[in-house]
Amino acid sequence: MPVRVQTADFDAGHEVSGLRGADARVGAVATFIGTVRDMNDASPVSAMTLEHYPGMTEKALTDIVEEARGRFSIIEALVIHRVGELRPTDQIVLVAVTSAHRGDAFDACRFIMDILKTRAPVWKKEATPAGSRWVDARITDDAAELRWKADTTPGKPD
Amino acid sequence: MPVRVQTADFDAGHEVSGLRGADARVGAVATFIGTVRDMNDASPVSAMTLEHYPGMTEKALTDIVEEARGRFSIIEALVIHRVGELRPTDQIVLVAVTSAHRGDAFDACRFIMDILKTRAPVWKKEATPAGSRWVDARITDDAAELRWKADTTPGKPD
Amino acid sequence: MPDSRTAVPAVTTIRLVYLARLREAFGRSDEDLALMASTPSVGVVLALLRARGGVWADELAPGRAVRVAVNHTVAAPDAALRNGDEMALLPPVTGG
Amino acid sequence: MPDSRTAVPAVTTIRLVYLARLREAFGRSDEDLALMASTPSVGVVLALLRARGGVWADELAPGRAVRVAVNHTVAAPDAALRNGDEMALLPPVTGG
Repeated sequence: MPVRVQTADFDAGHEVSGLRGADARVGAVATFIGTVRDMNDASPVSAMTLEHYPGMTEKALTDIVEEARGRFSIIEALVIHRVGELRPTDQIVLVAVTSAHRGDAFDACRFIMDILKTRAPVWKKEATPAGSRWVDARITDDAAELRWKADTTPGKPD
Repeated sequence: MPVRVQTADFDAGHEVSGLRGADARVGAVATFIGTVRDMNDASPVSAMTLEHYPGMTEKALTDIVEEARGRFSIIEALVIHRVGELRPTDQIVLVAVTSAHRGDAFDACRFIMDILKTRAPVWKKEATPAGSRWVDARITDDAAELRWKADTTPGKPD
Repeated sequence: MPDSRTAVPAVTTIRLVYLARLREAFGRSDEDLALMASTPSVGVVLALLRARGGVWADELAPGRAVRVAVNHTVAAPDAALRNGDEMALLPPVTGG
Repeated sequence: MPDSRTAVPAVTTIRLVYLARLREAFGRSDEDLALMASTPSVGVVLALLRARGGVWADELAPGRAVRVAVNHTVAAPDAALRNGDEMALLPPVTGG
């Protein structure tokens, strides 16, 4: 399965090795790891809880990977998104893409991350000294999705 | 040292963990691995030899990393380039970048790879059924470098 | 057995799911809702929920950034609802 | 001891390094070159090498994609050369 939602941590090196396998068509592997920072919107963050919508998250991630396959020439792709309680420096998300050439690997990896940020039904609640708060959606995430929008049709906001 | 040229293989997961360290300012880690394909320009490739210009390679890679630091908001960057005899599926190059946000990590990782491809004094000689041949420089690599050229001044060709 | 020519009013039962901030605001994660409307849609349900007033009217006021998914797929207000559908209300997502 | 006013002709000795395809074409990886020119430059050395004819003239013909580095930094034809400099001839690179 190219998509996993889990509370457990992941070993990015191991996952990427598995994705490459012994496939000698692969010339490029682009990987992104998102990690928990100890600061957000000028507040210290001591921990965060990731809530998601089981079933829809897996479907949304699978759809995004399929859309990437349609747009870029890629060989394999993997997305792992963690949920539950996380602390600063913990890994949150892994996106890894293999392809023959680097342009497709970079583009597809970034595309998947950008679209995931605006479409995967996952929410972060941060613990700060002022109490816990739901993280606000970033304007920059919408702008990043828009960069790809010219020739795609993501779900419309209600 | 953010730059290494070596004949030995590397463990990408281990290198990336080391680059992240326990730095809770890091929110994004972008990684690229280049690997040997068993096919190039329509010929099967059974092995390749990477020759480089010792001293200049390290200097060129260090300069590229410094240039990336000047252009993007990054925390750490690492480049490992292998030389010597390699076979299909072997790892050739690793570029890893940490930053607070994903845009800088993706941009800097890709920038370093694109510029490395046109400036690092490294040459591939492939073993094919028709004998060994020096790989031709790709037009697409020059095009990729040009994308970044608007506000940089790479070395001019003679 | 009811004759199809003298049908009882159609009842469509859907499951509502509230996520993240909306789950906390509404004080529940899900509920079942029986709809009498002849052509039940996402927009009809949103109007029914707003009519509850208070936090429901506030959180679901037109212009608030709430997305709707029906059976795990993002849906527009005119999307029809069928018996057994799961309709979820999603605040702006912040994963990744 | 020579008087500076009656200086002997200046001799600049540089080290030439040939990489990859050029190393194979020229049949050597490096050589030392003594230059008598009063203002030795990258361009002067390229002209001297071309004057050797044969593969030297072919590989270094104007328009061939050969880059020059002096002391590990890419240099233009008008770059001056000093005693002890290392001047390398680089075919188009293909690493990464």
